[in-house]
Amino acid sequence: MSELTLERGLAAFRAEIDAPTAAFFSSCVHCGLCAQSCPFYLETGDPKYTPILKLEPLRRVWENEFTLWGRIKGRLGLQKPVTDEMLAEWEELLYDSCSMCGRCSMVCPVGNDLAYMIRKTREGMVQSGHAPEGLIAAASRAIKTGSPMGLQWKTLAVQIQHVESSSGLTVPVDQEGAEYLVLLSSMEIINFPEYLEAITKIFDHAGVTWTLSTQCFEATNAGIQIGNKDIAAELVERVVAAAETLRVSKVISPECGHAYTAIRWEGPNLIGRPYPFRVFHIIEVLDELRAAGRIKTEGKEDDRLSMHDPCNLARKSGVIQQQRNLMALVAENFVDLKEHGKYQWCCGAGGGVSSNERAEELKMAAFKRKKAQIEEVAPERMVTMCATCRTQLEEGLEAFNMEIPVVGLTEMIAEHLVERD
Amino acid sequence: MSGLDPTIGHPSSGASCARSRHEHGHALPILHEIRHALERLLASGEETRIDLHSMPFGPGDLERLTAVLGSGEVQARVEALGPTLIQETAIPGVWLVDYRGLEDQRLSYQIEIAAIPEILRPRPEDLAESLGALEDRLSESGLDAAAPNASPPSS
Amino acid sequence: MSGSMEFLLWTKGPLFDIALAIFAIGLMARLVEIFMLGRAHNYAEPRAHEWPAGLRTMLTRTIADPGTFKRAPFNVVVGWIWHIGFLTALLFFVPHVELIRSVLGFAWPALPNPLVDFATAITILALIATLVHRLTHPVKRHISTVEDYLVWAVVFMVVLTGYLAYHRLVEPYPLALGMHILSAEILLVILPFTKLTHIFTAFIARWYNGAAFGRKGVQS
Amino acid sequence: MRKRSDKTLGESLRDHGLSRRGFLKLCAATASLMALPPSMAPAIAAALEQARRPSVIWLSFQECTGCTESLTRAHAPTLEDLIFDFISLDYHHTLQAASGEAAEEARLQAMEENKGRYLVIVDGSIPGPDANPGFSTVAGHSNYSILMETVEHAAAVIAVGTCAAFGGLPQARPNPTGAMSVMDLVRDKPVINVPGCPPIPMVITGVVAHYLVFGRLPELDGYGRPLAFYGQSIHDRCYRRPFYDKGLFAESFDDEGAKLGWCLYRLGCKGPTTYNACATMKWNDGASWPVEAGHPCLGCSEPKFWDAGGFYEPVSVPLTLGPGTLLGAGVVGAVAGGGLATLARKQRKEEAGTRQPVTVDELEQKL
Repeated sequence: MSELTLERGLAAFRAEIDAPTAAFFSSCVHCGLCAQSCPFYLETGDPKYTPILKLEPLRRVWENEFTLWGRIKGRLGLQKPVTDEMLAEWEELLYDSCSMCGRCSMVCPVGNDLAYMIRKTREGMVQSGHAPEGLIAAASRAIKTGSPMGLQWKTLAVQIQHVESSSGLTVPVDQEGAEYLVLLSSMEIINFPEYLEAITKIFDHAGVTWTLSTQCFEATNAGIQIGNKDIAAELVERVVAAAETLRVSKVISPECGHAYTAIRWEGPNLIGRPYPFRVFHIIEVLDELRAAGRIKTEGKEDDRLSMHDPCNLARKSGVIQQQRNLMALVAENFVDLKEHGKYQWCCGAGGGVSSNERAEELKMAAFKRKKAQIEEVAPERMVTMCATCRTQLEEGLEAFNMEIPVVGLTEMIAEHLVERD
Repeated sequence: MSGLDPTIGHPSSGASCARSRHEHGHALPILHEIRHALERLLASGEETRIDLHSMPFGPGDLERLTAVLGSGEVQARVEALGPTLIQETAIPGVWLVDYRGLEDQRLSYQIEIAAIPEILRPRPEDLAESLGALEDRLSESGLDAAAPNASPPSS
Repeated sequence: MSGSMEFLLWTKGPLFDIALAIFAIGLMARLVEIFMLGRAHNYAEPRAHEWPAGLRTMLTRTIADPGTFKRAPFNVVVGWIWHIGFLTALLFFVPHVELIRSVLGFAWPALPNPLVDFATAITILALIATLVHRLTHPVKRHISTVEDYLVWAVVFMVVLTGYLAYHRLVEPYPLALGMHILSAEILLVILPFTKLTHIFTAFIARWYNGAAFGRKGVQS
Repeated sequence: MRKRSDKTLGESLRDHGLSRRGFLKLCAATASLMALPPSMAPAIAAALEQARRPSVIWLSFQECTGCTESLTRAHAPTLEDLIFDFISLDYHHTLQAASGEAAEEARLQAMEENKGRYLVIVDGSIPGPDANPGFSTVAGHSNYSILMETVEHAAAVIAVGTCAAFGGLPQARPNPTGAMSVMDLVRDKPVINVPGCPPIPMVITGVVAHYLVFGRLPELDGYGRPLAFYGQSIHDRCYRRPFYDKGLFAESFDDEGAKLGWCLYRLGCKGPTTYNACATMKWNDGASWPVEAGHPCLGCSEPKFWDAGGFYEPVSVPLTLGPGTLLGAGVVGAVAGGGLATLARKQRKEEAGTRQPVTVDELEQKL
């Protein structure tokens, strides 16, 4: 039986090194500014969490095999090789202490896209057998059951029944030719079932044709988080197959950060071809409907609200203004966190950290940065649009005894829809 | 040092030399040096000589310097190994001493800060011989022999 | 020191040729290495064009975002000061302009010497400050390698010897100038093989960064 | 004439009817000549009173007589003073009345009579011991053998002019005559270098005067040059220096900057690297000097000045490099980098062909 080896890992590193990677490593001057943008370093104060250091395995392969000087050093026996022991040590740095939030990529003065390289480095970590167990389990469940949490359609079917009975509306399933295929995340289905009810109401209100697919309802991609393109591609193929079966023209990614970047930006490259449909985040769709005047709301929330931008949605996908437009529709006392949008701070749970039980302590340490941001503007409630972020915010705020409820933006919109005659 | 203002005309650099209107700024440090030398002369009588030959003067610098110093009442000429021209400046105690060779070429050009320039003073050895020299001249002149009440020569 | 003029002529002559040749070989090799690796074709539907975003990032990364400035003001300010000071002296000192003209065949106007002198003095102070910072800041100390200190020393020597030569603080002058040229040659030689390549590759890196974010609709 | 050298200089001058004031003046002029402060005049007077006129033998080798031309224009003291009062010039090709065998005889006689005490002045470079001796001969003898024979019992050697001091023009690449400097060849005698093409006449006489007055060699720099004259660079004593400091440069020989007398650095002035006294002693009876005349310093008093870059190239310009070298090296680099990258790509392509996809089973082995 085949197994994951250092050789396979090194080959994966080599395969991942491209022109941007080489330009990035060529340019690093060890200024250490990336550490100042990393919640894991800032909240632990441990310099080993400096982002550029996390990339050392990839950097070594690049230097040793892709540079003239590295080759000369090799001849002289001065190369520092990448070993199994080293990779074992780096596993914590690459998974437990990095949520791939991409904030370092925004501040690096020489322009290094560190998150891009973290993603690449994880490919080699997986191939060499150095991925964390929590993520392996999630990836395995996703492949075997269709959901990283092992959720099955029958559970979702129960939720659909609840939604239908409480809203009096029909949740369309396997509707061929609908405009939108709606994807969900397992965490939403379990923790935040109100999301499904909200979009059911909003789409009914706006007259949008949509459908769920029994063939594939899961939007999240454990392959992206663990950092393996084989698994990631298989999961993307399932979505593409479902969308093609139902002949939808648009696919909606739910309130989940990495699910969106996975299917929106990485997906086509994983399967090596463009999609026959377009991909949107639910927030993008809602804002388009708002702009087209298809969402009519009444009344506004009057408590002090602030918002957490999910990294994957804002910084890594450019969805920043849309959620603010929607907030303006339903909130009159909205205040942004000081650093928001593309400069927002990660909640600490992304990039697979929340699936990696071992990283619990680091995850909560990183959250302190978000907590400090929230304390700065002292809102009565937080609004967000990512189930992972929302869970992390709820858990974190509770851990620090802060009584600030967290709500999803889609639900809030749904609550203010003008009742139809 | 307003005297160094290029707008103030000075006699030695006429309109014929437009280049010298340009300020190279090398006269000023010499003037400061002269000021310090004068202070020393007044305080302790210490004399100073400044060799203008070794100064990195540009065109017009020397003229500017001498224009600022001006000219005083005394002019003297010493004939020894060619002429030496001494000019008192408008500042008492500051002299310009121009040593010239047998063919009237300049050997050295110095500023002397002293009550009397060294070369004007008789050499001590010469001074010691001056009485004898006078008596030699007297006897040579024959004037003392013709005097009515003169004592006869001792020899 | 006897032979200072020979030393100067040696640094100005054969050594300069060798240093510049190694520099050109190393740098071109590095650039070709980078560009020949290429990028995989991107099938994802772009939100915006990558070229203008990449070009903008090439410039905008020069200025730190307000948050980073607040968290690491020393890094940002001192880094800025010495980079500007160094570039001012490198590109706008009259002798350097003449050197560039002779090597490239063209050049640009120079700045007055007192300005360059001031920039150099500031650069020396700022470089010392960066070393102290590197030795004391926990992150910088942790991530620093031998190469970082080597590069610092070479850059510092270049600026210091230039300053000493300009002020003629080392006699005889040909020795001072020769040491400055030698330092600069060491800098040229190590440039393509150390982090000093960022002088060129940082702009490539910024473009790739700006392009990647730009096509997703974010100006990075 | 030979008798006169027994007298001290003081006696000899008084025989000439020189007054004490005249002597004082001579000392003032001599101090000025030696670039010593005027306050040294009394010390010079005391020394001169006791000094004896040394015998001087002047050897001319691969030279252009420019140095002698320069010396005959020395104005302080006049050459006549120098020859008849300060020194006993017993041999000089160009200036001596004797010729042929009588001339050579005069040299040998002076060497014999002043063994260990005479000065040798050399102008011109010498084809070295390994060169064809026929490149330059005097009276059938090679320059090298005359030099070595003459310096054997000399007190000191003064190398006058850049050719004698550093090899000068004859030594310029490709140095066809194998020219060498005096200090290359004379290692067991004190050698004073008085470089310049030609040297400032007063500097030649000043150095001789120093030896005469103090009976010893002046303080020298690393190149054997008297510090009194070569202690500071042209640049440091240049009256145009303030323009350099302000960054005001003439860009061409007829631009506004040139007319205003700005710094000549960009026109190739070698003043910064050249050590000489031109800026203060000047030329032609102190009338002017090259920079004052609007021409950049050529650096003629420095070693290898003919090979130290173009006269009109600034000091900072490298000697041999041009855009071609840069371009050539760039191409080599591109080929090297390209080759390496191709290799890496090939390896990657091979690996992509044999790449094993990761399976859940493989992953689960870790659980």
